[in-house]
Amino acid sequence: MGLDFSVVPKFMDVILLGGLWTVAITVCAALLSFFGGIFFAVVALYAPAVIRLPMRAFEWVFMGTPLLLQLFLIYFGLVQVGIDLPAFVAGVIGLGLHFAVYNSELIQTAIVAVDKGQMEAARTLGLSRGQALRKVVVPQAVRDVIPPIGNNMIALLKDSALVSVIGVSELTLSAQLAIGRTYRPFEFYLVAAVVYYIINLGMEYVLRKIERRIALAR
Amino acid sequence: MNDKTPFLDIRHARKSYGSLEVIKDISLTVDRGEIVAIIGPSGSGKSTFLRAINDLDPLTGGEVWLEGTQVNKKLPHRQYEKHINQVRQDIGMVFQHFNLFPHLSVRGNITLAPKMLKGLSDADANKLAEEQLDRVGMLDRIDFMPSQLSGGQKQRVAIARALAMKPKVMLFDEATSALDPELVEEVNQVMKKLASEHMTMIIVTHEMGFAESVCDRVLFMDQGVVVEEGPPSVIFRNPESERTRNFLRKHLEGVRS
Amino acid sequence: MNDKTPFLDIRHARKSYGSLEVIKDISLTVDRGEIVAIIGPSGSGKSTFLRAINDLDPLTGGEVWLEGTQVNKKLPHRQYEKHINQVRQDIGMVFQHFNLFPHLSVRGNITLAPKMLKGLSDADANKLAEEQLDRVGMLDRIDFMPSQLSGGQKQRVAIARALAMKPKVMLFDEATSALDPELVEEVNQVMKKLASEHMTMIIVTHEMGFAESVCDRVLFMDQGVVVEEGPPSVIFRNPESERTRNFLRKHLEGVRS
Amino acid sequence: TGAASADELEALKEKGSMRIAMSGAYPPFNFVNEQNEVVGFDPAIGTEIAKRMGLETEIVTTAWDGIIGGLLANKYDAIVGSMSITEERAKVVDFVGPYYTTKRAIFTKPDSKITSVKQIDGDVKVGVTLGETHEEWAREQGYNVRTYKGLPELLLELKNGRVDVIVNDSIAAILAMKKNGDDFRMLPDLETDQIGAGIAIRQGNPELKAAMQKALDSMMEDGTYLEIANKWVGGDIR
Amino acid sequence: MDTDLMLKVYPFFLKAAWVTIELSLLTTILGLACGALGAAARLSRLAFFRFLGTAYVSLFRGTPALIQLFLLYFGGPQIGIQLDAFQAGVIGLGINIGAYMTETIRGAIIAVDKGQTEAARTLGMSRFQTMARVILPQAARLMIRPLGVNINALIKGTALVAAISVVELTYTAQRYIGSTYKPFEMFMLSGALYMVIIYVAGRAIAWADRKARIA
Ligand SMILES: Nc1ncnc2c1ncn2[C@@H]1O[C@H](COP(=O)(O)OP(=O)(O)OP(=O)(O)O)[C@@H](O)[C@H]1O
Ligand SMILES: Nc1ncnc2c1ncn2[C@@H]1O[C@H](COP(=O)(O)OP(=O)(O)OP(=O)(O)O)[C@@H](O)[C@H]1O
Ligand SMILES: [Mg+2]
Ligand SMILES: [Mg+2]
Repeated sequence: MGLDFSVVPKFMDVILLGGLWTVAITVCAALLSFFGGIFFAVVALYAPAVIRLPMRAFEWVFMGTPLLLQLFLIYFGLVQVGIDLPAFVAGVIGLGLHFAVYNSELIQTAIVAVDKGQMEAARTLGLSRGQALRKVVVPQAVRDVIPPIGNNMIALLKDSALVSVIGVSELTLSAQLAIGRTYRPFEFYLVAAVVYYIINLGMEYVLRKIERRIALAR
Repeated sequence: MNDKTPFLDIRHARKSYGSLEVIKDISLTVDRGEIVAIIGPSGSGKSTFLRAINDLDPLTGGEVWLEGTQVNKKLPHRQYEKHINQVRQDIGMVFQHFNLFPHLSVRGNITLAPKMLKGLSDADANKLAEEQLDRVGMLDRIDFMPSQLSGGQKQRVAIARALAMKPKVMLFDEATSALDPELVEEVNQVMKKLASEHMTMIIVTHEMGFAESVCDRVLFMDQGVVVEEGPPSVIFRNPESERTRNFLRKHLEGVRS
Repeated sequence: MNDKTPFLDIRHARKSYGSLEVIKDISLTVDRGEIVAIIGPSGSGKSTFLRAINDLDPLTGGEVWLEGTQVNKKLPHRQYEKHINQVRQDIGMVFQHFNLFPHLSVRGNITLAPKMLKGLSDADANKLAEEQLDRVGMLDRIDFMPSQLSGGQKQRVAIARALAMKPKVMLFDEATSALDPELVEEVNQVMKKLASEHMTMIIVTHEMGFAESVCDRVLFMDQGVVVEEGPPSVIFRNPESERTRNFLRKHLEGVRS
Repeated sequence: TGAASADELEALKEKGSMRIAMSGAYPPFNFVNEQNEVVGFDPAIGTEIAKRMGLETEIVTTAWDGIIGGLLANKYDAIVGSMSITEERAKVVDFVGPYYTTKRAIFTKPDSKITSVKQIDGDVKVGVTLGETHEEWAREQGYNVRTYKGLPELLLELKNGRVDVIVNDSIAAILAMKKNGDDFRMLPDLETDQIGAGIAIRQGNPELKAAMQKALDSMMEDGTYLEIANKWVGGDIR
Repeated sequence: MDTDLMLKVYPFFLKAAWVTIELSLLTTILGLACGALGAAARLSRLAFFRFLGTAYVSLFRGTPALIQLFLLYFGGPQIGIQLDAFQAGVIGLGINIGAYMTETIRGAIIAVDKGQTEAARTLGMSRFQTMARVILPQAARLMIRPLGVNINALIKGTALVAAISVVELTYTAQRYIGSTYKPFEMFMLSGALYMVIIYVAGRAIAWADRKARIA
């Protein structure tokens, strides 16, 4: 069986549309994972035990089980207790929270690593602990972990393929759809791989820009 | 405040870390506009004492009063937080390692606290930043990031940042000892300028020459006590105690070989 | 080696970073047992010059010769590597930030290179480590980890580590400027001891007093050139050039206020 | 592969066994029982065909997404996995069979307002399984299609009310509902052809194809087929 | 909740978990090997190796592992690579996670203070000796935790091999969902087992990290 790309153009619009969905879901989930990560990190470090411990358990489940399973539970499970999320939203929440937990680990370490002198200097000026955290410590911690968080975001892009299980017609699902029609798996997986790679290059470009900008702020 | 109340009054300060007593009953009053130097060997408790003044390292005993207000008041947590954040605005502090906020520009470093705490508008905060930077000769660097500054410049910005809160007293903890020798002078000049403007200052330093030329009074601390105290001319030229003499001799050897 | 060949000979050294010329045609010969100090303002190229001597920062022009061997020989990569690793064993170097290996004990720090490069047995290497640590007064810390040492102690171990390779010349790049003033003296004492043992040394330093008391010759560098060179008595008391005078004046102000 | 020159039948005979693939998640045709064995109509038919050809069988379960890819990559020799015979698939693989036929059916909840196929318009959400022929068909009708991984998800979604109707093979769906205790209703007026399920093999193996077809035909004649069908599906589904 | 069913099938989940564990272990080993090689290439003196290393990381991190698996398993035979599903799973996932590990290892190596290299080179140690005796021992401590994160992702990522017919934990659950129509029960079983595996792996990594820190 040789490769035959002649069937590809007919499905190119489907694939590209899938690519757009992938971008959309990645961007939304990336934002959620970023801010969620900061939130979880601050809670894990500073919240009282009544909030911290349940949160810890919640993080544990997200760290300890495959994303596939989490997506399934969020989409098919929550509706049984009356929370009816559209597939796209469920996908964003699943992906976003999954990576938020990873980001939180990074940010926690970074918060602890921010020079003690920074908190002292801020407190000395009269800032409260919360103000110092918000304006001085957390921004620096986040800045310090932008590269690994960027890595997570790129992993998130790849994992967005799993959202196909709950029926969001993102890139992988679109490729599978085309394969289902034509039975040309290699051609379409290759095409999908190329589209993923292009999105990935775009993300890497943006990350490099951000990293260059924050290099000064060290 | 009546005239007999001292400006800054530290009474029977004590501080222990576990069983280690680091500050052993030190009392000190400082008048408005007075400049006090604290010298002493490493580990003698200078930093701890200085940091106790704004309750950054709370004392285990004793009281700190500034203009009739007790700084280290015992209060329920929330009230204490409110109180101490208020009081600290009156006490500027400059650290050995500058502790500029690296993610903010020079302007951002200076305007952050005034905007958050005094509710200054952007325009007012900018004006304030410009004034204070001008005072330390750093106005032309207002839009630089800290990473783009030399050590001496960083320290001058740190001083401007503290001054922007219009503090009543400034504390300096070895403000020049992390600097290359060539950069020390520029920071010393700024401190001299503040002295000439009658800013009340407490300065922990290793530079005897600077202490001698700027300060009204010198405290020599060792092992948590003030061993000797007096005008610089006396402490540096004719110290009474053996310990002071020893320290000064060793110190001069260290610096000048 | 005949007697006319200089011990250490640096000829027309040049170094640029891109278009920035950092070392501009410096020549220097050092005799066996001679002690040379290099002073000069920050950024003048002192470190770069020192690091060029063992080719850590390769020169862009000029030659470095040690006892008739060219250090910075142009060779194919593999041969060069072999050659330079050989030569560097003869050139001890001590850095401002010690650079002790944190994962090895004091003993491990000292014995690593002799064991690997000279094939010393464990017993011999241990003996060597003990000798060298004794020389710097650190024998009692032989089984400590670097993190358990003070700055001055770290630096003395770093010196012992370099000495253990039995170098022909020692380079010091501001060996004391990361130290607290009280700790400077102990390192200076070790360097003085080496001087009394006629170790050939090139010392980049900010401490004029120390330079004056230890060195045979002082070079004042500025902006990549040697502005003035001579015995310490002349350079420190009667410098010829305006630039040297300026630097020394500022410097003394900085240190003594 | 040099399929044109050497028919794979020989190689299979030499090896003495045949690998047959299915998803393992499509009861009653193929599924795992509580002993974790893959059983059902498909494995029974596949095993019987192989037996009649003098071969052992080895059952491979693989996710449906990659099942044709695996056949083409020679990871197994045949797909006996309830694959509908379509023109497009026939361009890529050869089919033996059909070995059973089924009908496309559309199901709704019992209390649904939709009682006729004609009521399905753009507002009605139609659930289908990704990659099945029903998906393509539903799209051709211009339905508002949502795709899922398989029948379990489809049934869940219908129950949850996130889709209004689902399109599926009638037999599998009816048996699943029975098992699940669901009471969904089949729209009565869907006009649709019989869909044949075939055994897919790699192209260019006429002898293998003929041998398998012969085995299938013979078991249909001698009653073995009916026995198997009765056991797993509860009726003749030729 | 159908606990009877769960009780009946859980032994098969345990068996499947064992497949997941085997996959994870082998993939970790292969991934570490690829990561070490990749990092060596990326830090090489020779531009050619650096290019290879960069291309490896870029391609394998830049596309989904699932697609890489498909291309290896289904596309491999076309270029003469015949692998059974388990082998393909290990190799595909190993090479994929190796790209991530390359960056982790490289990051740890370059995080070691440059002064360490200088000090060792100054003593006359060669590049290789410096790397082996000075840099790597220090980098090892820095990389254990981030590698642990890679391994965590890898364990969960083994679920992908279901698509190439390896019956591991996730596909076992999916097969049972197919036949029992009880997705929640089945996912509960597989989820709990994943959590156990990941917990144990996490403890092992924390232990290694502690050991390295004490040393
Ligand atoms: N957080 C702490 N826990 C325990 N001991 C401490 C702590 N902070 C300081 N100390 C001890 O208190 C003593 C005084 O320390 P302090 O930093 O005030 O000295 P210093 O005079 O400022 O010295 P230096 O000149 O080195 O800055 C020292 O013995 C120090 O080890
Ligand atoms: N890797 C580099 N790339 C570009 N410029 C460099 C590099 N290293 C040093 N320089 C520049 O070379 C000049 C000389 O630096 P060098 O470190 O030798 O000065 P120095 O005299 O040792 O200063 P200091 O007293 O601060 O240590 C400086 O202007 C410096 O910015
Ligand atoms: Mg101190
Ligand atoms: Mg230097």
